[in-house]
Amino acid sequence: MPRTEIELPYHIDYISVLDENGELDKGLEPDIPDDELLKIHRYMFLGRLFDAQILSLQRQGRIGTFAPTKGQEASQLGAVSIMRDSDWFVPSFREAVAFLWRGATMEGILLAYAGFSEGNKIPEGQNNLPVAVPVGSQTLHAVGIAYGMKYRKKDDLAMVFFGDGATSEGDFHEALNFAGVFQLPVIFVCQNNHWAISVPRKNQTRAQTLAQKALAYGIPGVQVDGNDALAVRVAAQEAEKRARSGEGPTLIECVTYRMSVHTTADDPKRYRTDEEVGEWAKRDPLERFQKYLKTKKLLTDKKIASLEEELKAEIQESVKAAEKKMKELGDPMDMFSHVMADTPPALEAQKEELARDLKDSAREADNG
Amino acid sequence: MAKMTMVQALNLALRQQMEKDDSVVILGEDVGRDGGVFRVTDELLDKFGPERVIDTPLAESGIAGMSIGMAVYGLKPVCEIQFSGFSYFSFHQIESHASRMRWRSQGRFTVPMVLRCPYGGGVRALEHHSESREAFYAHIPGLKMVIPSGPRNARALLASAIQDPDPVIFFEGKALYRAFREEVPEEEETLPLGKSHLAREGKDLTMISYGAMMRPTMEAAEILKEKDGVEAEVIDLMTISPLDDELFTKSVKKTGRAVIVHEAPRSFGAGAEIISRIMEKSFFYLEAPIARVTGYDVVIPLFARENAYLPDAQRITRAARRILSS
Amino acid sequence: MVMGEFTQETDVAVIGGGPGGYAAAFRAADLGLDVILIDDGPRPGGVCLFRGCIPSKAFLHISELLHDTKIAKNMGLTFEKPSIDLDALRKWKNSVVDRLTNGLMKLSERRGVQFIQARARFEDSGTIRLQGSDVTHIKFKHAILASGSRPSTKRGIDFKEGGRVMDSTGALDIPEIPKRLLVVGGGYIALELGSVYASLGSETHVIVRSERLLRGADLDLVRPLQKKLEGLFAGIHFHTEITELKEQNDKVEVTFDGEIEPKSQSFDRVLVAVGREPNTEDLGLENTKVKINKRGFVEADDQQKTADEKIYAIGDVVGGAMLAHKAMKEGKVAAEVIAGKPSEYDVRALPAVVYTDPQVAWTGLTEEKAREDGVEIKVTRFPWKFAGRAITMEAPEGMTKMIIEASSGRLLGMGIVGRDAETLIAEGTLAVEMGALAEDVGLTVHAHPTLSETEGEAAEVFLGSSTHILPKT
Amino acid sequence: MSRSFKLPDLGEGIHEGEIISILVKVGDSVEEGAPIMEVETDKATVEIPSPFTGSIEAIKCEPGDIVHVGDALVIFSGDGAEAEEAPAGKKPEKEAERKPEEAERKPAETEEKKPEAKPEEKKEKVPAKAPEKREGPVPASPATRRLARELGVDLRDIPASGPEGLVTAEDVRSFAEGVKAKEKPAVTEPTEKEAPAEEREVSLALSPTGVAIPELPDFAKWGEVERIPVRSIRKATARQMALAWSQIPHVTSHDSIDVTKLEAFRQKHKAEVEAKGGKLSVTVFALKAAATALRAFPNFNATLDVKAGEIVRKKYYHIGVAAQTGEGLVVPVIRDVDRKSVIELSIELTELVERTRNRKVLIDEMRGGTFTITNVGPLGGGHFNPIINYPEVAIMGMGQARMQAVVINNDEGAHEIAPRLMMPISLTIDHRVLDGADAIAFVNKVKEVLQDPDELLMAMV
Repeated sequence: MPRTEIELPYHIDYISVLDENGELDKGLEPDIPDDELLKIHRYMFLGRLFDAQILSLQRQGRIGTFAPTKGQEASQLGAVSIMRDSDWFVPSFREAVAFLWRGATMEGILLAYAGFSEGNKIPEGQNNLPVAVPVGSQTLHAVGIAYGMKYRKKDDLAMVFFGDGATSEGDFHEALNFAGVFQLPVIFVCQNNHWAISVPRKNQTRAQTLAQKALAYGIPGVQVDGNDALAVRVAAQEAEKRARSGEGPTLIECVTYRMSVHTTADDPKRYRTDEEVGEWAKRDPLERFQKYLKTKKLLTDKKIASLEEELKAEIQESVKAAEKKMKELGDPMDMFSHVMADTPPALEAQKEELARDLKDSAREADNG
Repeated sequence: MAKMTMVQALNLALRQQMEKDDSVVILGEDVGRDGGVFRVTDELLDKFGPERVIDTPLAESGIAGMSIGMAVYGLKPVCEIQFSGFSYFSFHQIESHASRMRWRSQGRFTVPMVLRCPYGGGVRALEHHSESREAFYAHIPGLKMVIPSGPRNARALLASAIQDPDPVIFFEGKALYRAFREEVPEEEETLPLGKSHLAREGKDLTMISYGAMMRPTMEAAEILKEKDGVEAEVIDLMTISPLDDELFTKSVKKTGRAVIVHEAPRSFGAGAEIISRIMEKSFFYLEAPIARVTGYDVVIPLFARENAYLPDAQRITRAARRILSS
Repeated sequence: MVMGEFTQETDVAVIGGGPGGYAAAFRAADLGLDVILIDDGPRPGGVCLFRGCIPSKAFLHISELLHDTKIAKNMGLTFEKPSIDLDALRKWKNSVVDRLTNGLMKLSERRGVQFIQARARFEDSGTIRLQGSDVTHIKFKHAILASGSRPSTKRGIDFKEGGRVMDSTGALDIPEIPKRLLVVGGGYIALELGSVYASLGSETHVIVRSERLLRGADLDLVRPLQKKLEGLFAGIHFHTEITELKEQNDKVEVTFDGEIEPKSQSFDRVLVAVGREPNTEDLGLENTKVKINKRGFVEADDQQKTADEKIYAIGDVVGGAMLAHKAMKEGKVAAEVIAGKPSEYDVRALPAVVYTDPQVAWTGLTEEKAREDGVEIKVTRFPWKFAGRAITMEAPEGMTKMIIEASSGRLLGMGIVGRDAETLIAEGTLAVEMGALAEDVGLTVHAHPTLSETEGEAAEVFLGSSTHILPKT
Repeated sequence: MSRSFKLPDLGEGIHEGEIISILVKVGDSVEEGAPIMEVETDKATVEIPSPFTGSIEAIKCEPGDIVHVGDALVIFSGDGAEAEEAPAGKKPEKEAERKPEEAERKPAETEEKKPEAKPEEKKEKVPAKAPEKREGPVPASPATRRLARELGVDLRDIPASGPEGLVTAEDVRSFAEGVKAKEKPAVTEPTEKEAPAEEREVSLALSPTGVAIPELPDFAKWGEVERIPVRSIRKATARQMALAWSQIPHVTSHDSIDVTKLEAFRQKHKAEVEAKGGKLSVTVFALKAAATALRAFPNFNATLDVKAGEIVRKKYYHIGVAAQTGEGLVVPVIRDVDRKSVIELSIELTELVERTRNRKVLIDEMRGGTFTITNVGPLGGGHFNPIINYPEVAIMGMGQARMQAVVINNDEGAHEIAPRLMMPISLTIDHRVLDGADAIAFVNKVKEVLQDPDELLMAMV
């Protein structure tokens, strides 16, 4: 009869370990071995440089549309760095850095962005789903995969990435709900980069945080400083523990910022100010992490400089390899590959039709 | 051999495939405790447990999307969308992911899932419960679209669909669910997907149909024989996509005349594609324009007017007579 | 099912899963027809299995056992007074019913008969509407109506479920062993159930409107039974009727008119068993061409065809002897006719068995009916006091009689009172059906010592060659 | 109790026959196994033995009738045991005692005496029946009653043979047959459109090849004609030949065999064989020679199984010998020719041909052949093209041996013209199984054996 407040099992924490100035909350600092810290740094740095390289290639017309990751390196690496090879990575379309960590090659990424579907080929043994463009739709795939893990009694987990915009999509809610109902080992990593193309985060939801969406589905949610690799890592480790011990999913909201364009076809000046970007630049995840590593005496400016050289050379190698590959690929007939296990007769006929047309076109070009 | 309704035959297919392969799981709304609102999954929960017969929350996209993830992981989900009229919630999962995961991952991942849904009219249902929208799915490359016409082929086709390495949309005619019983052997039977079936031999006319419309079509063929002495050949497509055009184009070469029957609206329906194939392959054999007996391009009426909308043997017979006399 | 109406088509829809219905369904299926069997019970079986023959015989078996322990005293065996656990007894009865009905369910499945639990109602001469099942409509080529019968309520007595005034259905639950029980009716149901209660210890009073018990059976067969029942029951009152009946919390106050004193008495329970009525209502028969005769039964011919060419009717609903085996025979006939066979109901000897102690059974023509119809007959009787086997069983009150056509010596009927009459009557039934002469039965060797000898001897009485009876001079 | 004897199933798809003669008459007492009639079927004329001991009550057929399997031919009265034990005449007496009694019963009386035996109200169901029929239930067993319904006859119309008016199943059957016989003409009356069933049957029997038979012109337009039904052996021959001709691509190879030495040999031993009851004919030698060649070339002793796509080689050598009879061509088979001596074969062949001509050969004796020999020599004739006895794959024909001037190699190896007894031999093969070269090789083997009686003796071992 009386009106009482309902006590919910969860509340929303905000986690920050390393502040903008590189100051550390010692009590929260995760225990990460030095070589792993350096590996995370290497990928952060590689991601940053690779991003710039792709942007440059795109501007030269050498590859097509690309969604840069600049500014979101910590969100991605802080989370994927807890994954095992047997875990499954379910990306959206802005996870190039996480992809590299998970074993994807720069060459493949370049090929894909250059319009060659072969670049999307996921090698056997890598449990990564391909890029998913329809916003939020991939969250459900992680749920299905996690169901398989639970059904097969594995202690693996699925980690799915998506942005703030995706939290408005129905699939996101269905995924959280399903994962909650079936108590599945999924880690939902929301990279709240504040912009869904031109629409700011505040226009996506009236809710104070995105993490609190978890509460509606009876699962834990946490908000972290997404530009703080250590904070992301802490949240991911907690989620991992839950997932592997059968305690179900977790939603992690990484508060970060899309430092660059939505895609190479986008002009952010139409909807946001340079000041805002400047404000976020101060919280650059890479610089912060470098500061931390320097404090830990794992890194020096000199080392950073030489690493930069090394990574750039690596990138150049990849670009060269990719461009070489591009020349080899591109037979239009390949579009008929991977439609179905068997090519039905009518499709076979269409394939022959294309082959004929290609020949005819070539002949006409010769004559013409 | 036991006699079964289509519901029982589908249940048998599911049970046997689940017994054979522990990667086969069932999910959907009310498929577990309730055994499905049409009882297709009756008693499977008791037999296989809640881990394999999953009552999901009420969210079609969730059901389809989760199935895709399961399939990618190596399971063989058979998901049920309670009515095809609600499958549009899950449409984007099917179109954007299920149909193209193989291509997108360049062959690394396949989606061996089956999406079952009841379709079609004739059971005096509410709005959104009677549509026949197979063309939506047939239009998507990478998907198979299968519609059985009776208990025995339903069982065999569902078994094949479950074993198929690609996603299959499996439409079950509600009007057929309990319409009649057929002998269905206990031993596993399969039918190849993408192959049509010669349901009746004839020489004067080719009738092409599928699913629940096979009944009035066969009835019309019988009327034509009895009243007109016309031997109609009837072809049951069974798979809408990929469309097997070999049998019906060959048949039209023999008969020179064709009637196509479906309950879906006429424009851009399966009939349009069938006619195109006939034009491409059998044009010079045609002796009359091809007739389509279909639903009209309207919202399928509520059941008070439904009978006038759905093709029946009389309409089909009349159409056949028209083209026979031209 | 949540949405829509589901019509199933079939060759034969059988309404009613009693012995007549399932026999019809099974036969039709065996003849290659597609068959749906509909009953509102969870399994086939009907009244016979759930609320009639089978449960009552289970209880009668118990009263027979009780009786045997009593007469054993004469043979030098003494048993302690048996203690009766009603719950266990009911449980056993239910297990018997379960075993049999589950067996029927399996037989249905094996034969490809689809059983649907639902209430059926004709919408027209080709369609049945179902209530309570996933299938909502059945379109049939032929229907067999086997809806059966229910205890009669025509004497205006109200039955409340679980009340103190019981019909046979209520009585078969044996809610308790009432101290004083009034049984209304002198037919076989009244006598059988009355015997059960009396054996279990109820002080049982029977009132009968007419002057006799078991109408339809020859009086000489009834007499030994009546004598024995007079010992078992506290009273049998003929020409007696109830004028008022008041059900109260713990008793029933009854006022009588007739040969009983006092005229007002109170009983713990009342069992009313005054016949059965056909189930013809609420079946939508008005939507078909089926005709109902003046007595309320569905009209059907020898091939079980009703006035509606697509609908056949069998069993209690068409009247005649309301016996399961008659219904089964008619069910088979209907199925065969539907399958195009030239079958018809041409039974000449329909056995009737009353499972009292002693049992009464008769088949073919009765003596009373023959006299009524003016048939010239000879009747022979063989009293069991001359049969060794009967003596060893302490059952000397029995008697076997034959009704023989005077001119031809052909056996037209047989009647038996005594132990195991239920089995013995089969020989008479076969003989009548075969058109056997009394001579045929007399010349047939019967094993000694058995009760079946009484049949051979009854025939030999006719031939004048009986061993144990002196020839008439 | 009377019993009817029906044409039994004679096997091999034979379903009809023509009555040639009836060897008994009404009133005769017959022992079980004694011949009662001769029936000519497609395959042969067979004597039908009596299945019962008893006396003939009625004969339901006459010579010339075409009868079908299951047709009642003869009605026997009484069963064996009774007939043997009781002196003749006693039984009829006994029956006579009862019959008047039955006759005395008037219909009205019967009605009263035969009440509805069913104790329930079934009366209203019984429709009114014609007054001349027996009233009330007729005594009959349930199975008999069902039979009557199935045969569409009314029990009340049927004369009862059982005790006290009991109708037996046999009564029902014979009554129904009588009804059917009466109805027959009406039923079989041909309609204008459709050829009478019988006609179709005949044409199908004569031409089993499935090829449409063109309409024949009306021959009477050009003069008088007579139509003779094609029956039995002629019919069977027509069918068998048309079948073989349509199925088998025939190739015939002709040659001549110098049988001069053989003839000398034959003349020398003729008498001694004759003394043993045989006739030492050329056919006997040919049989032996053929068996030798068949063993050497197993594909000749074979059948092509088209459905299975296999050649069926037989490991036994049963050779048919075509024999012309008055009714047509019949091919009795001699078993295991390879294992029998010339003398045995002479005796067996003589006896078999004799029985064949007398139409006494059993159907079984005409089955199971693997190869056929047809020797037209005794009738004259030279080379001819024999048609294979389907489903065999070859047939060997011999013409009349004649003295001819033949160029031979003399003892010095020089050519010379000499008079030799030359026998024409024609071998027809199934070209699906065998080739011309096979035919030559086979004939050469036969020649080898027949030209040299020593060889023949070797072959006999």
